[in-house]
Amino acid sequence: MKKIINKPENFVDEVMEGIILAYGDKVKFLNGDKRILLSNYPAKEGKVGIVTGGGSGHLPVFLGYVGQGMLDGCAIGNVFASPSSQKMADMIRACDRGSGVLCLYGNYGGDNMNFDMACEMVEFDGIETRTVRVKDDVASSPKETADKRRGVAGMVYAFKIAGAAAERMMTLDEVAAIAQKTVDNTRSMGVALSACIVPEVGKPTFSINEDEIEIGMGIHGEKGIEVRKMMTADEIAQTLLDRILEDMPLNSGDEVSVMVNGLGGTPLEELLIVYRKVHMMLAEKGISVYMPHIGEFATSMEMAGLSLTILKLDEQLKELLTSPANTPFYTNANKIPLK
Amino acid sequence: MKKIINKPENFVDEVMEGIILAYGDKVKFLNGDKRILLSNYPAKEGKVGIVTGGGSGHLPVFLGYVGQGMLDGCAIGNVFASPSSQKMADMIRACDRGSGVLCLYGNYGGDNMNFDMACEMVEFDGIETRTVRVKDDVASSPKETADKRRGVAGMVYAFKIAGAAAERMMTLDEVAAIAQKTVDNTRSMGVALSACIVPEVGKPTFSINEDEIEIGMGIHGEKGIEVRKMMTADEIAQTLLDRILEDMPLNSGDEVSVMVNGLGGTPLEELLIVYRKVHMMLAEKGISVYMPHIGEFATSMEMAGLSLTILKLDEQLKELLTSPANTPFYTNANKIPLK
Amino acid sequence: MRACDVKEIFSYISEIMANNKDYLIELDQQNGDGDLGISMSAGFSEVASYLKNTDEKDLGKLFMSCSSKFNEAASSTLGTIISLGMMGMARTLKGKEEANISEVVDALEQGIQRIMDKAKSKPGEKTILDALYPAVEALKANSSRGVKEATKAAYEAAAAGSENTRNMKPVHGRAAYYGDKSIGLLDGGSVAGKFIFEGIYRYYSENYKDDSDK
Amino acid sequence: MRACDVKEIFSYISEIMANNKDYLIELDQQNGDGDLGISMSAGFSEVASYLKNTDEKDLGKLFMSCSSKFNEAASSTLGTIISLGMMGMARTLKGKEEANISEVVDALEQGIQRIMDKAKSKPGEKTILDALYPAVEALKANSSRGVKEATKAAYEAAAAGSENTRNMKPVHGRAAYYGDKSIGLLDGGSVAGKFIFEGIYRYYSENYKDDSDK
Ligand SMILES: Nc1ncnc2c1ncn2[C@@H]1O[C@H](COP(=O)(O)OP(=O)(O)O)[C@@H](O)[C@H]1O
Ligand SMILES: Nc1ncnc2c1ncn2[C@@H]1O[C@H](COP(=O)(O)OP(=O)(O)O)[C@@H](O)[C@H]1O
Ligand SMILES: [Mg+2]
Ligand SMILES: [Mg+2]
Ligand SMILES: [Mg+2]
Ligand SMILES: [Mg+2]
Repeated sequence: MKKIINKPENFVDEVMEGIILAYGDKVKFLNGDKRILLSNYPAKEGKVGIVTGGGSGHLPVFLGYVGQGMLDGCAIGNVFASPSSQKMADMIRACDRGSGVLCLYGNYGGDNMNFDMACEMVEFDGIETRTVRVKDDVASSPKETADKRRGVAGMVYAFKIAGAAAERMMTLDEVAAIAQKTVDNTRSMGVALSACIVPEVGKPTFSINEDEIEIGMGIHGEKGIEVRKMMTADEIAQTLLDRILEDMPLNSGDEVSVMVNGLGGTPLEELLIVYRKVHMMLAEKGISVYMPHIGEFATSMEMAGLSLTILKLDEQLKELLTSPANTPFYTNANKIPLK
Repeated sequence: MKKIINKPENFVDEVMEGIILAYGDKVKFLNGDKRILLSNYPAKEGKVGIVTGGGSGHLPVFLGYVGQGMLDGCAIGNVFASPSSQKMADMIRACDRGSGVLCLYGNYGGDNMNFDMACEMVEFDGIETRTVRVKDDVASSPKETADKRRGVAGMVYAFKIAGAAAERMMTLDEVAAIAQKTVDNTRSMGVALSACIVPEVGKPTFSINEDEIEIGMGIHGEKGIEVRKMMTADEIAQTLLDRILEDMPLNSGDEVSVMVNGLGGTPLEELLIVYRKVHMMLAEKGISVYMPHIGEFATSMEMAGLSLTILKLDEQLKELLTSPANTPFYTNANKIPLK
Repeated sequence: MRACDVKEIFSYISEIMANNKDYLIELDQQNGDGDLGISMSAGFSEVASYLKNTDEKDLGKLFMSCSSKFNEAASSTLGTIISLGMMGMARTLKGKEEANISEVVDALEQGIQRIMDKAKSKPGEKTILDALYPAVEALKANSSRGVKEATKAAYEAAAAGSENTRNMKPVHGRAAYYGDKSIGLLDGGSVAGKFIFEGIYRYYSENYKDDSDK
Repeated sequence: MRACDVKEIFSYISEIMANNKDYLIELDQQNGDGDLGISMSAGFSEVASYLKNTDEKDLGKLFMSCSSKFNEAASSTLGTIISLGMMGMARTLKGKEEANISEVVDALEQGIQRIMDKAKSKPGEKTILDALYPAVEALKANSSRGVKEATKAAYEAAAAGSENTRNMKPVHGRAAYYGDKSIGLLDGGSVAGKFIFEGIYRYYSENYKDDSDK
């Protein structure tokens, strides 16, 4: 195992300490608890709270989106494991400003059950909650059982757009409805070239042959659903886009945002080469791209590979995507179109 | 070779096409030349131009810093190879607004000779130029021959600060002097855990044993100056910082900016763990950190490893570091301290 | 069963989980993320050490605390499921300082029911339930034969049930992606379920001389 | 030497560089980045194909164009150095449609001088100069023996000079980092220099029957 870490069991805590040392003006722990991160940015009174949670090892997902115009709080667990319901409940309480809290997170067994318990706990205290689960990973279940799909990089769009809705002082139900619309309009598909190593496990979850790639790998380093011979960047772009468009057909004249997300080990150059092909294929179909996101937004530590996310836009989503957001790990300040 | 690319010989061109498809509102080619990128942001009349150049394969270095408040133009060559002097000359001409152009780039043989030729060519046309070479890589030469040192991630600070000086309408000599001061106050040191593969070469430049790391590797995937047994994150942080402070002593009360830069294959989590230790060691010495930069700023494609850069600040440098800059690949919008 | 039995039982289970940490990791890596061994050993060791230091006598309150300790330490999918099961048991045992075997069976049935409700699953879906469910059934069917025999039967049923998951198609979690491809593979969660009943059985067989109904 | 000789010579050199692309990559990888083989084969093939399609007779203008073509195609450190050398030659050959051997020697000396000025280097520093410099000296010393013999001597001197770099400590570029550690290693640039004179020699030896002073 070749990782720049200290004791594997301190991995998550030390990452969190690093974050507070670097960005302690912008984010903070809840009562010193290193697994609950809250925004330190000024927030409007009565604004709906938005929280998320999930396992560690996916930076900037999830806690990287805690800040202004996105999330109010995030509870994190060990690497690839859900945080506890108790921590989630504490976080929800801390993020309620009297207008309720939206729990917006990826559709995973552990997270679902824990957030459900947490919501039960805080509703006891009279805090209203809504739940929207992100289910953008097309590979994770067929269309007929789309409800079982997991959440991957597409959740960043949901965070961004729901965050902007809350910032505009929409109600809890309105914010939840917009988050749900975003989720409904988002599809992702990924490929992995190499696996990743959970620090406490110390060896890769699976190994991929030198001449093969895994289509639809899991964001926790789980094996892909399909092993294919290594392809060119253009073929990868085509394979991913085809699967997405099969699931969510688009028409000429549609406008989308495109995210080409590196999983951790893949260079930016390669993401741009894939973006190039995706853009050209969409353009051929008369589909235009607004505010592309190319970079690392949801990773699996050192895994090599990338995911493609398509968000179908309407005027409302577009406007909310454009409105300002700033966190220590994300900003759209340099993504907003010139002129 | 496991890379998400098409034909290796098209690597650079396709990356550049991807950039223009994604960010064509913010940057543009000079007369369709895919090796010369210019800013498309509005710029003040008579502003001093700042240009750079160098090999491909280091994104966001170099061209990622072309935009507002940083660079006006960048000429790039093949992977890890200098662009030609002709392209540099064309770029310099395009970036001159009558007040002259600063050539600000890393101290490498090919780049030096080509930029020198380019400056000779444009001076023929009456364009004034100044040259500042970035030499922050402590590992690349001993202190006695510090003039031979190469430029690595520290150049991002030079781009940022010189860019802000130009934005404030300082003269060419003033901008060059500030760039030089930044370079003089910057030191970097890196470690590599794995090598990288030049697409057209198809195999790694060197191999590192599973239990070893290379201290002071080259940004082109050159072997390090010293092979060491794998260390913990804290030991790595200490090794790098010690070497930097030996070269540029700091005193209690000093203020610095710290960059922990991933080389391409290393997860953000690990960068934060290293930042944590660096911050703590500096704090122990009474040195405070302003606007840390943690992420990927200068890479060597898929190389695993990181570099540490320390920029010693004074009031002027601090102010210029803080003033706004936006490019498709960089912004300090979310780095500026709250309150 | 009294608080002191619960303490011992969990220390047996915790030891087994720790010894099988790598094995559980491997099983989970077959088509999951490999964290199963980590969360099981962390969760049970946390609960075991909590139990060592508590004077709580009320079995309901004891299991409620175990549930939340377990969830704190191991909030992975399976960790949460086990914690839900403990919560179900806690409700049934509330107010009791001692429970006879049929009351324990009752509590376990409630625990399993709570898992099925919250995790939206049932036996036959290649999960831990395929070990837990037959084990509790066997415990019930053999309860008249005394605690040693009954827990032995439960453990054997759990082991057989776990082995049976090889023939099943996964429905939940990441494993479900692989569908038919995972036929033949053992479900890691069911093995953890088997280990739970192994701990219970070993505690009673090593510490109870006569087959009294404790 | 006339334009038609130059054309042929570069096609010989280009072929040698292409055949040794991998070898040059390997040499550069010893303590550089490995691009040497790529830039040498790209640069010379570009120049060779430019020369095939030009009618330029003026040797000065010809070398000037070669210099900028080479720099466009191969602007790495060594590429730029070779392009600087060509530029130096161009200045000396300007206005001539034919150059005799001593004029060629003159031009080569100017080329080397220009490299030394701009790259701030001299023989003995483990670079291409350690092949080029002795080669030109040998060419000069043997110029009275006719072009075949003279270019043979030059090639042999280049080869010996390149071999000699094994004993030298690098001063320039990335290689300088390694200092004494690189003693024993051959400098890739000097091998490229040897190949240049190998191309020149082979052209004359294969195409010139008599040892006339061309
Ligand atoms: N809905 C469910 N009901 C019961 N058991 C489940 C369910 N989903 C998963 N499991 C069990 O949990 C195990 C996986 O647990 P764990 O490794 O913690 O999951 P993950 O790492 O995916 O969060 C499976 O082997 C299975 O036995
Ligand atoms: N200052 C110099 N003067 C002469 N030759 C040099 C100089 N620096 C480097 N070289 C030659 O260039 C070769 C390296 O060229 P190249 O691979 O293009 O460099 P890089 O990849 O570092 O840009 C060396 O082997 C050496 O022969
Ligand atoms: Mg997990
Ligand atoms: Mg090079
Ligand atoms: Mg698991
Ligand atoms: Mg080289």
